[in-house]
Amino acid sequence: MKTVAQFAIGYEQLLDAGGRPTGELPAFAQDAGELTRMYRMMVLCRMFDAKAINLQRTGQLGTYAPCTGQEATHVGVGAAMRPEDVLFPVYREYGTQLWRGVTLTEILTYWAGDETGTNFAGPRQDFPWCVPIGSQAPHAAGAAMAFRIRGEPRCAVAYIGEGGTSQGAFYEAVNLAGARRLPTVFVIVNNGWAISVPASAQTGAETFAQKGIAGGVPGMQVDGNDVIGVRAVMEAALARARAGEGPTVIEALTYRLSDHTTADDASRYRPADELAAAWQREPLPRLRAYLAAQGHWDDTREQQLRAACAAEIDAAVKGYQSRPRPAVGAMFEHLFAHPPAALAEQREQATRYPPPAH
Amino acid sequence: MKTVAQFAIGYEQLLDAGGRPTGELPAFAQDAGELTRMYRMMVLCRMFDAKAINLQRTGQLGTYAPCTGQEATHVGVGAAMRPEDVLFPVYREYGTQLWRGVTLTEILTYWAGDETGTNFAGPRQDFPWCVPIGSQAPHAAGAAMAFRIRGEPRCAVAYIGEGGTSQGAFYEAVNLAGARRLPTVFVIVNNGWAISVPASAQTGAETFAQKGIAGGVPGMQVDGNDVIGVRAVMEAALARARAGEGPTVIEALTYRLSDHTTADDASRYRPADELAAAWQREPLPRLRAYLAAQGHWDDTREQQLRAACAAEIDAAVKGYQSRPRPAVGAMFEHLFAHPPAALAEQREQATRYPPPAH
Amino acid sequence: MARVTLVESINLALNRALADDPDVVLIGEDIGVNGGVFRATQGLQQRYGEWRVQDTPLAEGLIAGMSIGMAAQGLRVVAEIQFMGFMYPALDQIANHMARLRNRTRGRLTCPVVIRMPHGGGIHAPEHHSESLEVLFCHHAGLRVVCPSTPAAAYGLLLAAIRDPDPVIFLEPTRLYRMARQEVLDNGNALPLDRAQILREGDDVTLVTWGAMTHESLQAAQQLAQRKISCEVIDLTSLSPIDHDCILDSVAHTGRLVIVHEAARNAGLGAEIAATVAERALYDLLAPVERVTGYDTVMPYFGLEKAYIPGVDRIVDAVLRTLET
Amino acid sequence: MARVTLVESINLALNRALADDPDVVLIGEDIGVNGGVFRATQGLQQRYGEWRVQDTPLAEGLIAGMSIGMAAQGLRVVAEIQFMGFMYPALDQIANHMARLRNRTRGRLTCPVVIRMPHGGGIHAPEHHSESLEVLFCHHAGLRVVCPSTPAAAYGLLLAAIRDPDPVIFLEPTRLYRMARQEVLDNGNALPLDRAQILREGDDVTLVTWGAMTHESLQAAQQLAQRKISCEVIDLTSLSPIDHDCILDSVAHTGRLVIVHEAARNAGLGAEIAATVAERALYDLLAPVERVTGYDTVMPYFGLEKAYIPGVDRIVDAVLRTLET
Ligand SMILES: Cc1ncc(C[n+]2csc(CCOP(=O)(O)OP(=O)(O)O)c2C)c(N)n1
Ligand SMILES: Cc1ncc(C[n+]2csc(CCOP(=O)(O)OP(=O)(O)O)c2C)c(N)n1
Ligand SMILES: [Mg+2]
Ligand SMILES: [Mg+2]
Repeated sequence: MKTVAQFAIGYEQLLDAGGRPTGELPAFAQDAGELTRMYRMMVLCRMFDAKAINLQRTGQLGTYAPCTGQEATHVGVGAAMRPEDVLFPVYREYGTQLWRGVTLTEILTYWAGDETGTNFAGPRQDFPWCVPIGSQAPHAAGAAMAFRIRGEPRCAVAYIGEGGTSQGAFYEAVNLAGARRLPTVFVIVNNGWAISVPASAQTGAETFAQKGIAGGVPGMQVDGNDVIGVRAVMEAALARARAGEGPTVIEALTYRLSDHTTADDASRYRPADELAAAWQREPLPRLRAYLAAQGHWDDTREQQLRAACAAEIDAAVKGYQSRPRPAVGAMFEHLFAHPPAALAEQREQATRYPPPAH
Repeated sequence: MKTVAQFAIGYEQLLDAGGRPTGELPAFAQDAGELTRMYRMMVLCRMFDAKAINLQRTGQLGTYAPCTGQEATHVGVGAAMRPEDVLFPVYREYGTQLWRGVTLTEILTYWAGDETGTNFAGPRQDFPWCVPIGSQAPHAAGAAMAFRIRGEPRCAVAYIGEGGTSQGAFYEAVNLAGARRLPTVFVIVNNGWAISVPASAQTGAETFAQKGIAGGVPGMQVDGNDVIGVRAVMEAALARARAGEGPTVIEALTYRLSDHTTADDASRYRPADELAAAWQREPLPRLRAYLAAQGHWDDTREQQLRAACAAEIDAAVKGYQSRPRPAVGAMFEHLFAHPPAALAEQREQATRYPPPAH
Repeated sequence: MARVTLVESINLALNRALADDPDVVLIGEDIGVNGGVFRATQGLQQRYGEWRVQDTPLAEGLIAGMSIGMAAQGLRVVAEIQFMGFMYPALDQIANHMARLRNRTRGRLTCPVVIRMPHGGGIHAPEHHSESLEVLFCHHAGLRVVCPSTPAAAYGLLLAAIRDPDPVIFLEPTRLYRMARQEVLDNGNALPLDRAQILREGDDVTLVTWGAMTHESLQAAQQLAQRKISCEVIDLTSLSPIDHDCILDSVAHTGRLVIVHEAARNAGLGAEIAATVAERALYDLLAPVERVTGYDTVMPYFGLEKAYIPGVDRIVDAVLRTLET
Repeated sequence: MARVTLVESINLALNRALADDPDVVLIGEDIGVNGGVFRATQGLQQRYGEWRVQDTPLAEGLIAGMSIGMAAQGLRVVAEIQFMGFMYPALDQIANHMARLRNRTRGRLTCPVVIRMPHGGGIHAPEHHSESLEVLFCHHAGLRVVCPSTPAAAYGLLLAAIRDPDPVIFLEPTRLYRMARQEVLDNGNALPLDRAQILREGDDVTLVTWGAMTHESLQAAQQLAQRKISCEVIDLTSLSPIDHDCILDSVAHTGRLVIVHEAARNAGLGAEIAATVAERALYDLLAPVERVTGYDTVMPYFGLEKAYIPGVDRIVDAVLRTLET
């Protein structure tokens, strides 16, 4: 039997778990200001997570999906993208969204069960959170198709969890992007778990990165807790896409240090030692260690940063708590640009029966 | 960047286009009787195709999907399977079905728009033709799951066209089979076209065989016009599956020498020279040449065979033409084991309004 | 006899089915170690093993599709779809194959599959977790659609659904999962499919409803009783086929019909009930039919879900309108 | 002004839309070189190039899903689903995203997509090629559903659908594609959406129908006219929203209503029409409503399709029944 095709999956890590460079770092990492901004965003996410969980526990927020542990992936991706690119998130990639201009208040508003949270004032073309797992991937391929048709040097970036890669929609989107060489980057966030199902039960594939091969799309892994590595591979993938060389699948290896959502209890299914081991590889200390080793960070700055983040979060929570509540009519207002007449009657009826205040 | 996974796609051909062995042939190919049976089935399919197209053209059959050009793939797969395995066909793999005991009359009855054609008297557990492209793949994985749960040494064989591999359902099934090591073989029949869409537009993947890699399933190509090669790789895949080693994806490279169906006109979209070149590689002459070279075949036997096939086909057509027509009530009879009462009323009504005879 | 919640009664029935019949297999997302996000399958994988209570990869189309292959091989598959809004990718397999395989093969291959899924909103969940899409199944011949509203009905009907040789869509009212307890005898007795249930007898108006809306409908009936208006409350229970005789008998008695459902009004299942009455009992009607339903909007995020789900007031007012004439 | 078939009028409208607006893009299976299996897109790829008239990989879920990304970027996507029975994998994207994106983002992102697909049977095609599934779309808020029955209506409504800023499901009656010719002025004029059309005025009975069944309904009306029974025939045309006023006005005049559709009866769109009349025009009704529909079976293979599709006799008898009282 002769061999007609061969494929390899690479793995990238630029900062190891101790914060030591594994080799020469890319240009952006020479810029202390840039690295500090990235670190700041990771800390903001971590602290925001704690706050949001607390709001949920105290009845001030609905179910919330935390991002703790995944900040490096999220921030690395966000920092690599250009403003004119378009993001197709799942539901916990706040680091990317915040980097792109979504606000903490918008995030809270969304999780409070209010659609206005998705009407981002910042990145107007970014897609909102996508609950049906995997279904955002074709949207990204479609946006990339629009860029391609118009000849715009823009990219669509689609997130998907490693669990989400089991959905046919993901594969269909990758296949389209590969077939038409669309400027798309599919970022598979392999955080080890899809609610209670471990990554190992999701597929027989040795890596999630190789899922791209089915669509003729190159795939690679990156240490998803290494923000410098993530940003570097992401920049390369975006550059390829912009140059018309087609899509890339990137598997970011990270870990969901929290429960799946506040409605979940991971201790039911997740081995404690696995969690403990994952905390040893988590992204924040490693970037901090690197910055400190370079003389760009110390405890004072850390305290200042944390105080600043806390203030930012507090202000956002205040904004969230004092936001206008949606009127009953809101559920009729945005269905159509030209609503059918019958809807007005129903709206009138709904207004006559306001829900019990809560 | 270090390499963490590597994959290769192999290609198998045992008889070349001229009917010359490319190396030592497997055991079954030493048995002239067996090869002759396979050749006979290929000729029967070819002749049946012509007859069915003729019936359609003369208003005696509905739309029909021909198999001309793909006989080696179909017969090779059928000959490799065991009776207790279960087949999940698409709609043109008659060679496999006939080998397994489906009758020509049943095939004609199906294409005449009569469900009784799918009630195979022979392989009772084989699935019927599956029109929604790709949707049969999960059925095969499900049957394989049943074999696995019960510990039965049986395999599920799912056909899919190269066009069908673009459907998420295919990928989902491959992924499941890979994840649970289910005894399944996915046979991708790459006949060059999905109606008017060439294989090259269907995907950016270099081969269709590599689609298995996404699910951790080994993939390989075989010359789909080489019935000995097809049967050999198929036997190996089935043996692997039965041994609990999991699924295989086999891409059979063949060509649809006919229109997509009798409702299609391939000359609208298919280059004439491509078709002409494909006729040079077609499966029947090459097996015949091999058999002749081995002293097992000559013109007399060919004429005898063709006469026998013609008689068989004629008998089947007679059986088809004299079959009982479905009564109007038939559309109500098999919906439920325990039909709801209201259905009886509707059935009564339908019987009062028989359709115009045609 | 234990007093159990609706979700516990589901768990009892699943346990019973697994214990009684080695061909029963459960599949779904997070139904194994985690016991399902609502705990309907709690403890079952531990008891029956990883093959009989199986977490699938995350793909609803696959869940439905593999069910067909398994069922045609003689297994009795009970598949869980985690939330009703995620059933769409499964609908192709359900409508095009599961509902048709028996008919297509003239009885040769069959699909004894139960697809369980939560139904309806009111639990403060994110988008797509609160849908009421029953009518999409009801329109398809070859399926039964069942929606119990009490623990005892859930137990008996789920066993019936699992034992039925054809596919059954089994809708579980999310809001009722833990709302109330009822004594349920875990005796393995199935209840008959295809039947509506009269929850409360009455003379003036017939209320037809199902799922979690039985709750608001009974409350409305109670409020109206204080005003000396007597409502007959029918829990449709079998959404397909509909037990039209039960409704028609009641309307013959009361002359008035109010249909209450959480799903959107337009082309909702309430329309089928109203249409059948307009065809077969027109002369029984003393007043126009009323439908009290979700609005023709998408189910809003939970901040407004209580404005969407029909409340007791809306039901009471609709009943009163039927009495104005 | 040319006399064209319905499928030719579709082609004219698509050509016009592509010519007028550079943002219009067509996608689908076999719509390029092949011009679509019914030739609706014939010649368009040759004229507008491979990017604006694009064959997709074979995946309906993808077609719907990519449409959303393209449309949110400002393209006006006209997607073809080759046959209605293959729309199921697209329904997830249509229902969960296309119908909701505007609402979900409070108007920030929108989906100007038209999804065209053939509707109904009667063309001797294999299984899954003859479905009538309109009600599955109609139940979803955020979508318009249109089904023209004449070349002129097809032309004007398709242009309207393409220009509409929201998603429109555009159903093309397969049986009528080449049945008749009509003069169609290719002037780029759109027809208003959301409106029913009175095909024939009458006094005794209102017939409401759509798509290919307009044909049998008009034939029935003609036969009945010979018996001095005067039918008003309404082509619903807009299946969602329904132009209830048009129907109610007619029923106020005739007092009798017969609904004719090819789709299965149970929870079909006819139910919504009957229900609305039972609610809003009960006192206008002189006789029970009648529905003449496909049976609650799966659409049979074509050997029996003519026994499934309502024939003229069934319609005539239903009308006569409404006149018995
Ligand atoms: C289509 C669909 N099915 C099921 C769910 C319920 N659900 C929400 S998140 C989740 C697991 C997702 O896992 P993964 O893709 O790995 O993302 P992660 O949560 O780990 O970030 C499931 C099953 C859903 N949201 N959508
Ligand atoms: C879900 C679905 N979409 C579209 C079709 C229409 N259709 C029938 S066959 C076909 C092409 C199939 O191509 P391929 O999978 O390569 O199989 P082949 O016909 O070449 O054997 C299409 C688009 C269908 N049957 N099912
Ligand atoms: Mg995950
Ligand atoms: Mg093909």
